[in-house]
Amino acid sequence: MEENYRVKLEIFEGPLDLLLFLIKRNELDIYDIPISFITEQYLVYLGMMQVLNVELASEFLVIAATLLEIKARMLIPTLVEKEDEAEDPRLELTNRLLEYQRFKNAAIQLNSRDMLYRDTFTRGIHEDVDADAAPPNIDADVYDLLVAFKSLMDRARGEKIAYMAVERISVAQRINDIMERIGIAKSVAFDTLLPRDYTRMDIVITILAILELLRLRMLRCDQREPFGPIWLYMQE
Amino acid sequence: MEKDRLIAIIEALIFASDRPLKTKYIEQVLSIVDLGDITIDGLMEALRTRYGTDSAGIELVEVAEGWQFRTRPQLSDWVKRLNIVKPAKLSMPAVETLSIVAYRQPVTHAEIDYVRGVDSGGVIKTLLDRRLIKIVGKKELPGRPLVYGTTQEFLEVFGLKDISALPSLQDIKQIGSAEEELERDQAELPLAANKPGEGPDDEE
Amino acid sequence: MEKDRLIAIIEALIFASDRPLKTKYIEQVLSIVDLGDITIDGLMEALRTRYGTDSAGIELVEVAEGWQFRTRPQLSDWVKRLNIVKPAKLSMPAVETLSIVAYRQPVTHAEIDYVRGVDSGGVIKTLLDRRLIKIVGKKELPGRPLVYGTTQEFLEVFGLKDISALPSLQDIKQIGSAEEELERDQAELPLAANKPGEGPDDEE
Repeated sequence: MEENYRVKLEIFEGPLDLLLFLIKRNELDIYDIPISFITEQYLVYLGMMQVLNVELASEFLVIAATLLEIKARMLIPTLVEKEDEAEDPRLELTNRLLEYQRFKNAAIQLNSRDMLYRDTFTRGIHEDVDADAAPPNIDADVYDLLVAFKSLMDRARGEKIAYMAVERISVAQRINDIMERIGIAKSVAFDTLLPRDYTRMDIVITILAILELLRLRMLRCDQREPFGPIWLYMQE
Repeated sequence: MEKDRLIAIIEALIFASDRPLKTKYIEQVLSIVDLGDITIDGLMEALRTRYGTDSAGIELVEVAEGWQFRTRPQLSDWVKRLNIVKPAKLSMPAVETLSIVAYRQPVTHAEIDYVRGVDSGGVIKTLLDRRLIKIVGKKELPGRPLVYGTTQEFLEVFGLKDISALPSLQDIKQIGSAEEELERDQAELPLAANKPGEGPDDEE
Repeated sequence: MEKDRLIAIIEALIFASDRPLKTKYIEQVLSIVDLGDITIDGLMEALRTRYGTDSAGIELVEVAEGWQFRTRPQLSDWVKRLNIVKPAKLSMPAVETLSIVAYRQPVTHAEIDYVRGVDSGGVIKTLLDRRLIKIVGKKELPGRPLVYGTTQEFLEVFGLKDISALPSLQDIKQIGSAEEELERDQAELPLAANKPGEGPDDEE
């Protein structure tokens, strides 16, 4: 078994790609996946990648967890005798695999078309024709604008960006906003306090405002788990 | 005006244009001419036939709702020997992502990730940079995520007349599986795409 | 190899070449072929004859540096008409200026100059003429400078429901990995991804 893998070792584009491969390789029916078997095969592959020090995307582990969960659910006997209504725990995974396979095939089909600059070429020399009439129309899209603006901002780093952002909002104003929000909701998560298109300056000002409110004992805050949301409460 | 001269004009117009030339612009240029009972469609057909012979090195193709001259794909190896520097090939993840955008547009980053099972941020960036996809708006969802669609350039690169010229996903399911087997170079494998009850040998 | 096929190859080579193609390059490309008693000169002559008829819209010319296809000079008036009917690309300064107005409106002339690092008077005038931007008032600053904003026309041209539908800088950061964004110090961004000299066309 492992000998086979050694020969065929491929880098898969993702966990779904790997699963599809395992299903085909083992001649399995995608509509009736033997979940224990496939889970085992999947984990063997991950293990091998680990041995080879190949770094796998975190999504591979997510699907591993999903497989184990499905496996567990299939082992638990249905307590309620409603077999007809009970959903097959594999259903979502099967649908995802079918969907992925469909697009994978679509991609192969797309790739097999005569591609410009790969299989076919347009005229190489640009013909200059005098343009004396004013062009009545425009060829650009929103992305052109966004990209142009971003490169301008990149060029105008540091000072200039701060200068433009500062005038958007002040700490005092932020304090008022926050107190108003908490006054209504009693508690809010920190990240919901940021405006929709927040900048680094917005984060700084929001944090300054919160620190000020904490110092004045108008708020208290906690975080229930590492990296979890930070909650702010009105101080009773 | 004589038909031959009209065809020559259209040939020159398409040739001078750097991007595929839409029929409506040909019509507008010729709008000062009394065509009589000649139709633009008829002229296009005549021109296409002229370039349709095997001995031509150039062909007239209809892409992105317009007309363009291109080298015949059969001659690509010869043209490549000229070493004209052009955009590199697309990677398989890129083509995969592109096909999801093409068939599902308008589609969000998260939807693409879900279908592919991996984060597609880098690939989306590449496709945007190569102008094969573009931002077409925002979705009315929390966070107002951006939605993507394919571009004019996409149609040009893949030689599609318009987006509806893509084969339907259902058709692909049958054709694609066989090709995939070839690509993977594992002819001994059965096709998982087969539905239960379908024979394993009907696609070889 | 058959003569017809050789002619087709040469036709494709000249067509795809990004500069007039020297005979010696044609010879190089064909050096892997056994030509027998066929000469390159003979092939060139045959190709030139094919394009030499009056009913062709294109001609093959030998300029100092090599071979090149051109539209027939007699048809130039028709080709020029294309410029009148087809949409043009916005220049890079125009796209830049428009993006500043769109994202920072209301904005003064001085602020635009400050961000771009050059005087933008001419571009602002062009954008005003094209009705993509307009004067929206005066700023409470010494000299009460005019401030600019985008127009209804702007929204229509760019297919935006309202100004809030513009993608934000934050949006662009979702795309691609964070590190990639930080690394990108050079300002050459994808706008340049288009081939130089690429002609006008529109995307509907």
